[in-house]
Amino acid sequence: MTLSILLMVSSALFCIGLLAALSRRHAIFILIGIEMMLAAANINFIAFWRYNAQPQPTGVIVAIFAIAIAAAEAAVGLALIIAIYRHYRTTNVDQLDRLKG
Amino acid sequence: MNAANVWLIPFAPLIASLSILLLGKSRRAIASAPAIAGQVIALTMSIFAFARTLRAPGYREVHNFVWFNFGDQSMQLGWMIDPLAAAMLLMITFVGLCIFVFSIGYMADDKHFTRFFAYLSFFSAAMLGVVIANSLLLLFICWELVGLASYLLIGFWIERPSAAAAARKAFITTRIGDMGFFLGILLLYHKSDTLLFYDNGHGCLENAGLLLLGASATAIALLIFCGAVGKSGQFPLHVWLPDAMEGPTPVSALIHAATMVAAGVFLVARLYPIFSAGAINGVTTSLTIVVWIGVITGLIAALIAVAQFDIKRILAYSTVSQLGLMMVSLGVGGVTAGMLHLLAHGFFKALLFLGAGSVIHGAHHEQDIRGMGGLRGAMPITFATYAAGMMALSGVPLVFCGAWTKEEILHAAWRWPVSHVPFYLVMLGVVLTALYMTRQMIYVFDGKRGPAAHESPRVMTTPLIVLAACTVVLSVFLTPAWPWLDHYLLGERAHVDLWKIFDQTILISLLLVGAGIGLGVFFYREALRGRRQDPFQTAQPALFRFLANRMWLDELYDYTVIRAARMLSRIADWLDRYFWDGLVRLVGLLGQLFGIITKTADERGINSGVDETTVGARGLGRVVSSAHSGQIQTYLGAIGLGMLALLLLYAWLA
Amino acid sequence: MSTGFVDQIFVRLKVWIMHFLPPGHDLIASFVSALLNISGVLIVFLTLFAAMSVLERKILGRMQNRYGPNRVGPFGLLQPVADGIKMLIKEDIVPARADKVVHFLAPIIIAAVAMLTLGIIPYGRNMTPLSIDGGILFFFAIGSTTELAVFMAGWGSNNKFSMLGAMRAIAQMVSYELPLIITTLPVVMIVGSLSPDQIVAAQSKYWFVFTPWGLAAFLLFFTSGLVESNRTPFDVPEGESEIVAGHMTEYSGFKYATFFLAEYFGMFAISGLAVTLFLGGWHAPLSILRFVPSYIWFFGKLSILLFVFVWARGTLPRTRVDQVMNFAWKFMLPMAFTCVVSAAVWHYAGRGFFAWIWSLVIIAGVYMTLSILLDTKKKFAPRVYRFAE
Amino acid sequence: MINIAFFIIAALTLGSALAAATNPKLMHAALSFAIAFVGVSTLFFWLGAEFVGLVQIFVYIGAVAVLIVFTILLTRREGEQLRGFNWSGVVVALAVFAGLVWSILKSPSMSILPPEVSPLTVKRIGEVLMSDYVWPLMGVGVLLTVALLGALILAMEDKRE
Repeated sequence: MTLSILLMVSSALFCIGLLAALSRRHAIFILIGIEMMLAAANINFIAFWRYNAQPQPTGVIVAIFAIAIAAAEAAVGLALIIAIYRHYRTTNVDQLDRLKG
Repeated sequence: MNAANVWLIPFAPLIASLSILLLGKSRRAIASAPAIAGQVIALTMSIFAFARTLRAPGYREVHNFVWFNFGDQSMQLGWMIDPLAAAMLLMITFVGLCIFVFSIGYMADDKHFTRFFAYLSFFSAAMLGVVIANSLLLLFICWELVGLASYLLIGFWIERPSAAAAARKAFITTRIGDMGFFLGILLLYHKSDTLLFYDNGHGCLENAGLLLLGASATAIALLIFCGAVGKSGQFPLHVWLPDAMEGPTPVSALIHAATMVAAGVFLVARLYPIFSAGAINGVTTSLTIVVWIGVITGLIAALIAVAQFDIKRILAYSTVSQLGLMMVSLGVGGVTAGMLHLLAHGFFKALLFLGAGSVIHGAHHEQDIRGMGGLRGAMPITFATYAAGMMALSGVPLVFCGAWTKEEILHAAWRWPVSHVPFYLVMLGVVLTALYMTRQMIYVFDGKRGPAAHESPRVMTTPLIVLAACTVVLSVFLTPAWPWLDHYLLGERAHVDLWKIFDQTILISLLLVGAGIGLGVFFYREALRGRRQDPFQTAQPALFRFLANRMWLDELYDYTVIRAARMLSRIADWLDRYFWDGLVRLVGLLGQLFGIITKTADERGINSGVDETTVGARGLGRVVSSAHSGQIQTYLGAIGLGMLALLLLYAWLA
Repeated sequence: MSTGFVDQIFVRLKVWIMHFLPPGHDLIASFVSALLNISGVLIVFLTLFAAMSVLERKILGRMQNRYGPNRVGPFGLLQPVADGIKMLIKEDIVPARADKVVHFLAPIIIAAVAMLTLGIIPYGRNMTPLSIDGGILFFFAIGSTTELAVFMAGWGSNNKFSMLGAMRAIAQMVSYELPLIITTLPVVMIVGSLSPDQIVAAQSKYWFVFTPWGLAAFLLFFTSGLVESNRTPFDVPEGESEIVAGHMTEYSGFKYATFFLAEYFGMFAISGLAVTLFLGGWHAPLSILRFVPSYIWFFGKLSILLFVFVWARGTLPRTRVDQVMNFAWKFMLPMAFTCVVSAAVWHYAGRGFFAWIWSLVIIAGVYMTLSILLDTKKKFAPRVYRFAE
Repeated sequence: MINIAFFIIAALTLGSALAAATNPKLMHAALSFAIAFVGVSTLFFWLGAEFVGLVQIFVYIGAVAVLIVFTILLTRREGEQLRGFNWSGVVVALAVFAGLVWSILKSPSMSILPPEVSPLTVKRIGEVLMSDYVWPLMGVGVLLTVALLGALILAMEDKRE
């Protein structure tokens, strides 16, 4: 089982996340996509730690921090979505273009 | 109460003052309580401090600390207890307490009752700070706070223009002296690198420090003396003190009799080592000047006092005269004599002022002595206590403290090696003092019954009685037979020697006082039987007018100093208006000219170019902004593509 | 140990079965071992579930001054069999507008989760089915999945009552998960490990429930466990008089039985964890009593806790939703944090007599303060019930 | 055998992730997302990082997934057309995936096998977190607190209304 296969799985997960973030109209899917991309990154961290045989578990620690930060990000992001929904009565990102130049 | 804690003494009244201010205007009933409490606490602690100084003759304890650092130097402050400070503390707190109690009655109807007590406490705190200071800087800070308190209290009735003017006058006049004082401090610091008085041999009053001063000691002493002249109302800066009688009478008693004016004398006594640095036979240039200033002040003030009709004004000139006397004493080398007179004077002059206050209160705020008369019957307690104060001031021997101190001053003046002129002039002053006090007594209490008057309430008479008792009791410690207080200040042990009472000077003293009182009775008593006209005025109208108008010194200042100042300011104004303004206008014109040129250039040349640029920028912006769809997914896609590009670039480079 | 054989009889049985396997195939060996463990746990707890279901009804009956089930078999002991048959052959109704997949998955997930959490508990000496390093974390991580499953049940049913019940359940489970987890922290701190085996091993001298912080944490943990398993007096999510049966309203037949099973398994798991954390696991209370096999001790303690569950159900009335939530945030959470502090103090004061006193003082102090505040201060005090006007 | 497990896990993860990304039903997508994360945490288990796997389940299934379904409930609105799909995203995602795979295959150092290491205990993670990474840990603590408060304030009803 080589590292490259693991990395390919993680990049596939990353690209699925990207797909969710890019293609779906609903704002929550952007968040879900971002979570997926973060998880893909976490897989990479763990994989590099596992395949490197260092005494210091840096990859694991970074993954733990990344999960904590992702949780915070999800909480704030979902709160934002609720606030946006309350204000604009929609969660369709195509309609949320107040910043259009 | 050791030296490290001595700051608590001024702190108590300060806290009292702040708490009264916080109470607000409406809480009249309890406003005086914090002030009295603060004063009682300060008095108690002063007694402890005094007791501490009794441990050994010449006891001195200092506590110094660093206030702040600048560069590699530090500014140190400190406080101390020594006999001088302890005696002053006791006098100030005790007399202050009497005056505070008196004020409750005197100010009972005033609408700014709370403010008054806040100011009084503040003043008390500042004055106590002056006394305990072991650093010239701390002393100066408190000194200025005393000045501020005095300004506030003289101008207490701010609605009266005369009070406001008097307050201003007092403030500005003393400021002239303080300028000299401040310069003296700077010079002292420049020379000796320290402003601490005593610092284990490094202070500026100790031998090592004094050696550093060298020849500049005279200059420093004279500059600092300027401050003393201002604060203690010495000639030529005495003019503010009689005007300061515009304040409430307890203020006059506290500030202009007992304590604040004493600050100047205290300052000279405290810095005596600087004044006497390099003395030959006890004589230095600075001390000589002190003597002559004191003599002139004492004589002039005594003379003016004879021709005044305002009861408080007489007392004010008397104060100035007595301060002159103290200065003479300090100058001729009788430091302890001067200080003792200061302490004794604090008691009996406070007594006199409070008595005057009682009279004014009882006589419905009449201040002209011609309008009074025959108050002896109506106000027996006031009369008795006032008489005690009068005799103490005049120097009636044996049981009144003023006599002994005055005699010591005469002794000291006699021993002065330079000249005997001051001695004779002081003698003249003593006679005059007895004379004008007798005159006042006769006018106020004797003769025909004047307008209806009533005795003051208990809260006012009790302090009078206490102070009167003190003037008598104090004399026990001052007799030549057992000069305990004298030696306490000198730092020696006192011995009983009864024979010393019957020294020859007591005869002179008796003679002088007798002459003064006799002359007074002779002049006025007979003349007063029928009419309220001053016999002196009828006999010598021109001279009387000269004296009654305070030798026209105020007018002289008006014509010289103030006019000169006006002239200078007018010249400055003219210069400002025509010379400097012209220059400014010229510059302005040049600027306008330049503006016209640039405006033309702008409108013709640059503007059109800028316009073109903005049009271009706007067009560019329109093009670029179309890329901003406002849709987050577009941005995200762009980021994805950008990442891809970077990835490819990286892979290609690798 | 003289009683070693009886004590280790199940372990020996497993070893004996394993020795029939062909040697050299580690993977197969571990697979079979896992299978044996799982089947052991399932057999024991399914039996316990059956016994519990009938015993609960009988105990409740006694408490309510009646007999309880006594028709099927001797003393009604075959009642579970009858119930099982009834459930299996009942018609399985799925609402027409339900989200079929979600509706179907919800009971499966909820039961699977409950079973998984049973895996990490040490049932006796050397008798932990799944011995992993972060066992406690595993328990809570898997346990938190219950919320999602409950939500799926509520959502999938496409029914207002189901959704409301699910919302209530999630709200109270999320609220009580905090004290539940925080009260395990003192134990984890003192032992220095997340492994249940080591936690039990650390209690060989004394059980943690005999320390002040341990007692407080145990009571808080047990209360939170009561809420987590949605039992009376905290069965707000399935209150019959208000919202029919909460998230289980639209379930019938064997799916309903599965929910029931999950609830009981959850109860077993929480009680088992409480025994492990605070009541010394499989340790005997006195060293003289060591001759009794360890698993007997474990299941004895477990039975006592289960009885308390039933007892509470028979005694206490149902609380209101706002009361449940207020209790969680205003009392349980601060007390849970206090337990953590108290345990730390206990540790740094040397774990001796004075440590005991200090720990007690802290907990008693906070408890008194909270009680007074909650009782008197208007801001904290419970809502006063007013009659409808 | 182990490899087969890996492929099963990977297929499950990627499949449910794809379902999460493309399923038109919001709730089904969210639940698929949960399954995908269970898969990811299983992958962590498989890689020997048990602790991270448990934390992943704890945080994502216990908290984030519940939050997401709650948000879906709170922002549900009948008759809103949210099922559209943007095909340009697919193109971008595929291009990025191609680029990634190409660069992974191009790197020679990637095709290595894992070395034998002693298993990572929770105790070791705790020690490292409390010694070398104590400041980042505190930072994350503060971040979580701030995020909690921020989310609360954002989602709070406006008092004016």
